[in-house]
Amino acid sequence: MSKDSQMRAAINQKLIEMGERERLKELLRAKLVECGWKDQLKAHCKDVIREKGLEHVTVEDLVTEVTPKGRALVPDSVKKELLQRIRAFLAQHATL
Amino acid sequence: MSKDSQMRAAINQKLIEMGERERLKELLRAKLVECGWKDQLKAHCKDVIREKGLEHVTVEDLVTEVTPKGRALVPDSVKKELLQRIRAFLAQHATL
Amino acid sequence: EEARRRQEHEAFLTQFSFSLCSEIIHQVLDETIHETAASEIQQAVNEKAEHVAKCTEQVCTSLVEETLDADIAVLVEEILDVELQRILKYIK
Repeated sequence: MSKDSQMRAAINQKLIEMGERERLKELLRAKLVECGWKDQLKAHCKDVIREKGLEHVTVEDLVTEVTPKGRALVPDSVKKELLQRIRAFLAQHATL
Repeated sequence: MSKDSQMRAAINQKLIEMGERERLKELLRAKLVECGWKDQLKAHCKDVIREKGLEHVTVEDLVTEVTPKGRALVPDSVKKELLQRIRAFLAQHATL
Repeated sequence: EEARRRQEHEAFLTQFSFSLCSEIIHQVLDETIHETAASEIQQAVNEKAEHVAKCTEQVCTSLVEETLDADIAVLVEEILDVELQRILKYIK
């Protein structure tokens, strides 16, 4: 196991142990709704279905198609806030 | 004050006044870098930090740990050169 | 007498040279070892902080991706389901 993966495992372990990982996911979900990400992605899905035709689209296809845009649409401020929160958590709870 | 200690004090005074003491220290520092002693010392420090773990080592611990090896690693040629230079200075300035 | 004094002076200089040499070596080594130890510890602290920062970012990125992957899959299923229902209703 590399030094990096050991460190990542230690960080994840701490986040999971204290239930912070789930709280962070919830926070992210709330932020995504708040910033309109969910609505934008829904609209994008509908566009793809319209373009390709419903009969030619499977769940897997559509997931593959919209995932890059879904990732790109997450505002930097949301990622930044999440990172800050992880840093603050580690500073308070972990000796890495 | 004995004659010897008077002479010692006079020479020390002269060494400082003429800046020779600082030059001798500079010469030694340069030689320690040149002969690879400093790199060896750095490597030894890194080994000790790695072995003990960063969170368990203070500067004082590290100094105590590496000093014996640090002293032993100084090449005789460097000590000899310093001694020669001191002798030359004294021959020139510590006249009877 | 002169020869004896000269000899004594030589002996003094020899002894003085040795003691001065060892005094300077000790002083320089002590200073250098202390500086090196402090700077190596500081460097190790900085490297560790960088490492933690880098891995924290990676954990954050993977947490975002994991959440998005799960949410996108659910969203897609929901949308396809709604579209399908809409078409079925239309056909009927």
